[in-house]
Order: sequence, then C-alpha cells, then structure tokens
Amino acid sequence: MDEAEFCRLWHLFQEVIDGNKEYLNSLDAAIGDADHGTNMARGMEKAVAACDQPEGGLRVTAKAIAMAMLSTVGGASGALWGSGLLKFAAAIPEAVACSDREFAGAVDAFVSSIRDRGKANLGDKTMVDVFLPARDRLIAGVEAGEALPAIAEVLAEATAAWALETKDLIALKGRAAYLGERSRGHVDPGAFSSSLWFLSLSRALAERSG
Amino acid sequence: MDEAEFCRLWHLFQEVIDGNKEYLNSLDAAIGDADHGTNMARGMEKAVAACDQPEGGLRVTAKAIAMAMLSTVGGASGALWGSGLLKFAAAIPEAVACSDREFAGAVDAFVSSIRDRGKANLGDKTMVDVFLPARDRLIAGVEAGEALPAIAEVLAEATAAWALETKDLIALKGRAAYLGERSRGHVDPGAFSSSLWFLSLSRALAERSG
Amino acid sequence: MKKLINSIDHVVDEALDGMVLAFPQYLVRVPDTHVLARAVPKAQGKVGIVSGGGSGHEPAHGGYVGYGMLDAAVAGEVFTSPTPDQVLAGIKAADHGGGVLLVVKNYTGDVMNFDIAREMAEAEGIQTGTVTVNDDVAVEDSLYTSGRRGIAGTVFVHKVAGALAELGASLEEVAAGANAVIANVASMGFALEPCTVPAAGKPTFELAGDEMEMGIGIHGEPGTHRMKVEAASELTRHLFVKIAADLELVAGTRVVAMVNGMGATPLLELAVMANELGRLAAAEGLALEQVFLGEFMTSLEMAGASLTLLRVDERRLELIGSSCDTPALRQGVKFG
Amino acid sequence: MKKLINSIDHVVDEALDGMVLAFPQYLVRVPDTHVLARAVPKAQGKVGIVSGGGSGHEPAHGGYVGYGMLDAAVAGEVFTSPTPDQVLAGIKAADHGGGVLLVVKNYTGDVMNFDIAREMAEAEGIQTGTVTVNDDVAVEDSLYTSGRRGIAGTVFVHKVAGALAELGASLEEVAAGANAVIANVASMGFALEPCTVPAAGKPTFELAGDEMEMGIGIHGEPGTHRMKVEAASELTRHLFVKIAADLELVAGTRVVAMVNGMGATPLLELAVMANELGRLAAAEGLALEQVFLGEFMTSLEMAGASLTLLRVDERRLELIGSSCDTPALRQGVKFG
Ligand SMILES: Nc1ncnc2c1ncn2[C@@H]1O[C@H](COP(=O)(O)OP(=O)(O)O)[C@@H](O)[C@H]1O
Ligand SMILES: Nc1ncnc2c1ncn2[C@@H]1O[C@H](COP(=O)(O)OP(=O)(O)O)[C@@H](O)[C@H]1O
Ligand SMILES: [Mg+2]
Ligand SMILES: [Mg+2]
Ligand SMILES: [Mg+2]
Ligand SMILES: [Mg+2]
Repeated sequence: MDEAEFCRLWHLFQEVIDGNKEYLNSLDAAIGDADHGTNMARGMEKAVAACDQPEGGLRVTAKAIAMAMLSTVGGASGALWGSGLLKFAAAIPEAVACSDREFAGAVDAFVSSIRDRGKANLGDKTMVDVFLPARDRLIAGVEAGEALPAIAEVLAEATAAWALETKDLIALKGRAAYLGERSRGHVDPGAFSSSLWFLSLSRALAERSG
Repeated sequence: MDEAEFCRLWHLFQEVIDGNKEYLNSLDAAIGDADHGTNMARGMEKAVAACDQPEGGLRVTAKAIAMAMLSTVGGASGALWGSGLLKFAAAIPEAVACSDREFAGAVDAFVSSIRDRGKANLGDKTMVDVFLPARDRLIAGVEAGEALPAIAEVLAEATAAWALETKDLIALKGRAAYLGERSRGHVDPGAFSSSLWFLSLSRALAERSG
Repeated sequence: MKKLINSIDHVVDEALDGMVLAFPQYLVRVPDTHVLARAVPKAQGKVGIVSGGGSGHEPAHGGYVGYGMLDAAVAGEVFTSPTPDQVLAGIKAADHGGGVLLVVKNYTGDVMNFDIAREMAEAEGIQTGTVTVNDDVAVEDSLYTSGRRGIAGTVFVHKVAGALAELGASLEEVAAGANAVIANVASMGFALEPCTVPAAGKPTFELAGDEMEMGIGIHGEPGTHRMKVEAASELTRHLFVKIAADLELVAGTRVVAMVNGMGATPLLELAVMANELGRLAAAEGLALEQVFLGEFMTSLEMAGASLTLLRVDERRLELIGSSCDTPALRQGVKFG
Repeated sequence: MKKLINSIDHVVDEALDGMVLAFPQYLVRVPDTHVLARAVPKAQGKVGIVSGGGSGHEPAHGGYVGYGMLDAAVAGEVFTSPTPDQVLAGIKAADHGGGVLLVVKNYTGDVMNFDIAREMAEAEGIQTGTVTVNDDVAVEDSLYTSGRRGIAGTVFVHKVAGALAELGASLEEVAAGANAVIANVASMGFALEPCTVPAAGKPTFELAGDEMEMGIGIHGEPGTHRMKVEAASELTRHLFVKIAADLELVAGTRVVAMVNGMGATPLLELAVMANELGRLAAAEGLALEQVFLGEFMTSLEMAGASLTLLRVDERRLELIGSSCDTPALRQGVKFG
C-alpha cells in the first residue's frame, strides 16, 4: 500500500461516513446517545485535511490522522480510533509505501490497542465484533499470499455481515450496555461504521487494481 | 327577593359555572391565561357552602358569599366579584327578604364597586360590558314597575347577547389588553360568566313564579 | 399533560412544603396560608418587603425570601393572583414595625388583590406602600389601557428594595429606590413552545414546528405576534433593540442585564443568548456591568427566554451587587 | 427542532463565552479550548480538581468552577465526552503543584478520554489521580459490563473533593474523600419527555401522551423500561426504594439529598417531589440533613427528575455544607 492509496482510503471513509451520518446517529439513538454519526463525521472532516498535506511517509500521515481523530471525535469512538491509530502509526513504516504484511501488522496494532483500552471481547456488541475477526482474516490472507485488494473485497462484505450480526446481541460494553436486554434488536453503530472502513479500504484498493 | 331565592340563584350559578368551566378556560386561553373557569368554579364551590348555612338575613349571606369569593377565586375576577359583593352586602337589607328596588340598589352598589376598582368603561371588553347595561335595565324596569322575574328573563337573554358582542371589541382593560388588536375575535370570559349570573337569576326567580 | 404532581388541587400547597423542606434555613410557611416568610426575621424597625403573584414562576417568588431580598412571598394558584387575605397574611409576616413595601407586577388581578389587602392592612394599622413593576416593553404603554406588564425586571426591584431595607432605609426611601429601578428597567421575552397550566390540561397556545411567539408575558398568554423561529442572534437583537429604544440607551450607558429562561430552555442555550447580548452591548458601546444568567422568573415549562436591562449608576449597581442570601440568589460568599 | 442557538457547530463555543460573560468573577476560558477555569486560581501547592464531560448538562460542569469546588471544567460537544487534548488543557489549568484530581463519570467515552489525557499529563510530570462516579442504581452493576453510570451524585463529589482541596488536603486525601462519597451515594432518574440533541435534530426517543421512561441516564438515552405516567408520590417512592435498598439505609441513617430537574421540569414540580421525599424519609426514620433542590445535572430540555441520596457522617456533612462560591452553587454568604 502506498501513501496515495492510504489517503484515498481515508477520503472514501470520510465520504461514506458523511453519507451515513444520520443513519449512524439513528442506530446510536436506539441504544446510545444519538451522536455516533456526528462524532465520526466531525472527526473525518479533520482527518482528511491531515491527509491533504502529506508530509511524506505513511507514519507521519497516519499519526496526523490519529491526532485529528483524537482531538475532534470525542466519545468512546474518538478515544478508541484516536489512540488505536497512534499505535497503527507507530507500527507502520515511515516510508511512502509498505508491504501487505506491514499493513496487516499495523492493523493488528490498532486492534490490540482498541482491546487494551476498551476491554471489550468478541460478542460484547462493539466495533471489536468487526475489527477482531477482520484482523484475523486479514493476517490469515496475507500469510496465505492473497493479494490485499482481494482480501479487502472479502472483508468489505464480511464486515458488513458481522456488523449486522451485532443486532441480536446484548451489549456488554459501552453506553449501550446500560440498556441490558433492551439493547438487543439494534445494530451497534460503532460496528457498522467500522465495517464502512473496510468498505472504503476495498474501494481504495480496487481503484488501484482496476 | 327572599333568602331562599337568593341562595337558589347562587346554587344555580355554581352549577352553570361548573358546567362551563372548560369553556370559560378556553375563552381565557385565547386572550388571557386560561384560568377564568377554574377560578370561578373554585370560588363558587366555597360560595355555595356559605349559602348552605344561612345565618339569617340577606346581608349576612351576601357577605359570606363575598368573603368566600374574595378568598378563593383570585385573579382579576376574584378581586372584582369579592369586593363588589361586599358593597352589595352593605347595600342590601339585613332582613330575610327585600323589595325589588332594594335588590336593584344592591346590584347598583356592586356595579359601582367594580367600576371603581377596575376602572373599566363600557366597550373595554370586560364584565362591565354585561353588568353596566344590565344594571341600567334592571333599575329602569323596577322604576317602571315591571316584575323582577320578568326583568330577569329579559336580562338573561340580553346579557348573553352583550357577552357575545364583546367578541368584536379590542380589550382595553385586564390581561387581554396586552394583546391589543389580537384580542379581537374572542368573547371576553368575564363578560360571559357574568351573563351566566343573570341566567341563574332568571331561573331562580322563574322557579318562584312558576 | 404530563406533570410531576399528585393532584391539580394540591400542587401549590405541596410545592410550598417542598420549598420549606429544602430551604429550612431560609423559609417558614405561615400556618394555613400560601405565604413563605423568612425563617430568621429581620430586625425590628426595618422595612419589610412582600412580593408574590400566581404560582408557576418559580423560583419567583418564594425563592427570593431571605436576607437582602424579600421578607414574605405570597403564592396564588398557578398563574392566578393570590387573594387579599393571603396577601394580608404576607404583609403581617413581613411587618416589623418599619412599614411594609408591596412589590406588585402590573396585572389587573395582582394590582386589585394587593390593593384590597393593603386597605385591610392599613385598617389594622400597618403602614404600607406599593410599587408596581411594568417592565415589559412588548406591550404598548397607554393611559387608557392596563399599561405595561411586569415580568422579570421584578427580580431587580426585589434586590434593590431588599438591599435598602436591610440598610435601614425608611419605607419612603425603599419605595423611592424601588421606583427608581422601575423607571430604569425594561424587559421583553419570547416563547419557542407554550406551557400547560395544570388545571387547564392543555397548552395555552399551539405552535407549528417552525413558529414562535414574540412578546409573551409570564402566564402562558400569547405574545404580541407570531413569527418564524430565528437564530439566537436575531432573537436577542430583536429584544435588545426594543429595550434599548425604550430605555434610550446610548454609548457609555451603564447597565445590568438579565438573561432569563422561561422554564424549558437549557442553560446551554441561555448562555448562547448571553453571548449575543455581549456582542450587541459591545457594538453599542454599553457598559455591561453585571449579567444575571439563569431562570429567575419562569412560566412553568415554557421554552423561551426574556432579556432585561437595568440602567444603573454607581449606587444602584452597588445595591444590585450587594450580599443576599435566599434560596434562588446568593451573593457575597465568605471564604475560608 | 426549536433551539435558541445560532448553529449546531458553534453552540458549545458560544455558550462557553456566554458563561464567561455572565460570570467573569468566577470564570476564564483557557484560550483555544473548551475549558473553563477559575478566574482567581487557588493558592500554589493545593490540589486542583478537574471535571467535565459532554455539554448539555448545564450547570454542570462549568457552573461548578470556583472556590470550594472545581478548578477547571472541560466541555465536550453536546453529550459527547471531551477529547484528551481538551482534558489535558483542563488538567494544566488546574495544576498548582499539588497534583490534580480528575472527577470522571463512568461512561466508556469519558473514562477512556480522561485516561488518555491523564497519561499525557503524567508524561509531562503532572501528578494526577482519578475518581470514577457510578451512582446510578437504575443500571445493574456487574464486573463483566461497563458497570453503573455516573449521574447527579457527581455534584456531591465535586463539593466534597473541592472542600478538601481548599483545606489543603493532599491528592491522596482528596481522592479518598471523593471515593468515600462515591461509596455512599446513589441516584436514579426518570423522563416524562425526551430531549433533542441539536446535531441529531429529533428526540432521542418518543413517548406517547401517557408514557414515561424510568431509569434514564443524562444523555437522552432510553431508560431501563417504559411505563405509564404515575403520580409524583409513586415516582418518588420508586426512586427512593431503589436507592435506599442500594445504600442499605436504616432508621436513623443521616443523609443529604438532591432533587434534580432534568431540564424542563418546573421548580414547582420539583418542589412537590421534594415534599414527597420528606414524607418518605420521615416514614423510614431517616435524618434528612440537607436537601439540594433545583437543576444541577441536566439533559438539555428533557422533562423529568432524578433523586440522589448521600449517606453522611458529621465530617462529610460539614464538607457538603461548607462555603463555596461558583456560578451554580453558593453557600456561606456573609451578611451586612
Ligand atoms: N469498550 C469498548 N470497546 C470497543 N468499542 C466500544 C467500547 N465502548 C463503545 N464502543 C464503541 O463505540 C461506539 C459508540 O461511539 P460513540 O457514539 O461515538 O461514543 P459514545 O458512546 O461515547 O457516545 C459503540 O457503538 C461501540 O461500537
Ligand atoms: N379592570 C377590569 N374591570 C372589569 N373587569 C375586568 C377587569 N380586568 C379584568 N376583568 C375581567 O376579568 C376577567 C378575567 O378574569 P380571570 O381570568 O379570572 O382573572 P385573571 O385575568 O387575573 O386571570 C376578564 O375576562 C374581564 O371580564
Ligand atoms: Mg454515542
Ligand atoms: Mg385569567
Ligand atoms: Mg389568572
Ligand atoms: Mg456520546
């Protein structure tokens, strides 16, 4: 993955978050406080600005995006995305491009950070329900020598399904956990927005291969 | 008029006020603060209790009604009815019955008191628009030797019309005056409730003659 | 109608007891009345201050009973002026031999009921005075009508009269100070949503999703006109311009302001309005000496706000800013 | 949606400026941040107290900045926890060399953002501590979930921690005092009407004319269950029973209470609820030492209320009742 693709990913993510802002808010209204779309959209607006002035290198760009999200998203998602991306930045090479394995390693660092900070397990009805299996599939695919665009295409579809599967769960972490049994029957907003990140990844890479 | 008739008047007034409570509130909602029905109904409940234990004599009974209204109605109407009835009581004989002329004199004292206290003129869209012409017609009728039940019957109809005529006026006194031009198009609640008093009077006296 | 009450008939009675429960250091209830009086009466010989009106304006009026403000507050039914016997009980509670000043808002009902009570008090030998607050510039003033309404500016009258009384001023001096406030204060408000009087059971007016009422009073009455909802900057300007014209404010005039919530408007939004006020005052070169921000004179759960400006000189500013200790307004905390 | 604002994006920014305009004797805004800090910083060496969270809870949290309570309050967007850089700015403003205590309400977002900020502050050599308020007994507590939420009881934590800091207690002592409050405080609330987050544009839930939400938080979230509206006596009892069970209150226990409005409930009605509380406490033989009645921790214009009880001993009661001077809470006025 090179810097252009990386930035394209974030631009596409910004667009799809913006397009789904109201929907994400409505998901959050059902089991939270109706701000997840607003939070993510506010953060992405700043994040892509960081992307517009790449100061050279994936790490610098990733760190700029991390700081932008950390200082604008707020809420649970802001802390998780922001601090997670800081770990992502630390793990990704400084160079203007990286190998698929290096990218997978950075995603792994991101997911570990989210788990350390948020303490959520698989099935707790959070973004972890998307990121954890996605990370595993990503690493497995890279290990097996699949091309990143192909893995991303699989993940775009799989994460969408995993996000929707959170609907049947009872939330055990985050604000939705306070609803207990009442949290069942609604898709987790953070899981859904996370699946959009993989959708954006697949689109960014499809443009390359296409 | 004797004490039984006098008390009958107030009992009937209490009933008709209670039946029109919501309507009077809705009239007051349009140009005031939506409480005229509630105020009058609260007061009349106490007033008829004063009537239930007549301690002998019109004056004592009238004074008890006055004090009951003064201490329970509140608002503009409470001050006007209460202090007006105190003057009515002072003007009516102590005896258990009075002549038509004496009754007309007491009503005159009531109306003068309302005008002194409230400073409203004819056409200001207040209860004065009912009581002032009604007093004049009452006195004229008594002077002309008409029977009180007959006069009351005329007044029941006339005061209903006068009350409705307040609809076209702009309020110059009371809370409705703050609305200026916007007060036009709505019947004054105090004028309407006053017309119900004359309706009650005619019914109380009709029972006698009937 | 959803209300946190037990019954329409007992809401005022129970609320008064609730106030005493929460503020026993400030308030006692005069037995068998709707009067809240000071728990610690002021010294003999000083002027007493009585205010009141219908309920539904909380923290007015019981919230202002205490050191530096009122001696007694008389509560009527919701939005209904109290009866003369209740006002008389308030006057007696506030009477410490120095005479009693009645602060009345200019509504026919209030004026007449307080007048009757005053006649009764005078008959019992209590010296009384009345000042009538009429700060609402939404309403045209005219000798032939009821004049202007009294709204949130009343709180400044309480403050100045209360401060003067505490200093030992005579009834005439306290009344003069209060009247000076009345001559220099102007207010105006608007509603974004109406309120519901418990006894009526439905809102006093209805507004579409994009409509509001400009120039409302404090009893859920409709205002002077209906309009489309505008931004906070426009709404604040609307009030400011009317008030500034009425008070003939010019660059350099010193004023105290009150941004008052009507009941359901969050402090977050009232603070936005205060910020707009600051901009307007700066643009006009006014010296904004003190700003009261919060809920001081409400209309149940009405959404909306009012703005009040009081022209001050050094003396009046001091009286506004001096120590007071009441449930709703406290100034002059001693540290350490 | 009708809001007294100019734009969704600037409401917090403008409201913070409005707070400073109205309370310049208490508040300054740390430049380029959403942090309100004391206008007159406390003495060098004393522990600083920082609190904060999403906006929309006014007067929390900026309203509690001042003598005897907070040193800095950090405001996030409406109902969104502030970001770590903002919290760090608050910590720096509150740091006077004695260390800084962070008062955090137990929401994942708040906890994590304050944690990140604390890591940053420690990296810069500022000694910090955190206490996490989780007073909401509507929510089941469990080690496997996020635990209980923090709601209005937070104000008592501010009060006690602030009082201790003012007395010169160490960071450990202040944290211990705050944690003792947390161990002895319980709250629960309900909503009669929802609120509307400006950015969302519509109510966070919808209720029929006779429905309410029991066990709500302070972010417009739905509660634990929906039910038919009941009388004030029943609703107060409902909260009281849950809270009393959680705190294991018995006859003779000394408590301080808070009857807190969620935003749109008139003080008249909150006072009715306080009256019910008084009856319940008397029936249970509790010693109701002090009752806070008003709006302390709101949810924009939500209609409803919460009840908080804090078990006190002589020392904690003293700290609750001691002098403080902030925009929203003032105690200890000096007369004359
Ligand atoms: N402990 C946690 N671990 C992982 N993800 C979490 C955790 N808590 C919350 N989240 C995610 O954050 C999302 C909510 O984000 P957002 O609405 O922006 O923040 P907030 O809940 O503070 O309002 C949830 O839908 C969930 O996916
Ligand atoms: N100055 C006045 N003179 C005569 N009648 C008046 C005056 N002011 C008000 N009224 C009458 O009182 C009625 C309103 O009574 P009510 O609603 O009970 O009191 P309030 O206006 O204080 O709420 C008006 O409809 C009007 O008829
Ligand atoms: Mg959320
Ligand atoms: Mg009325
Ligand atoms: Mg009235
Ligand atoms: Mg949030």
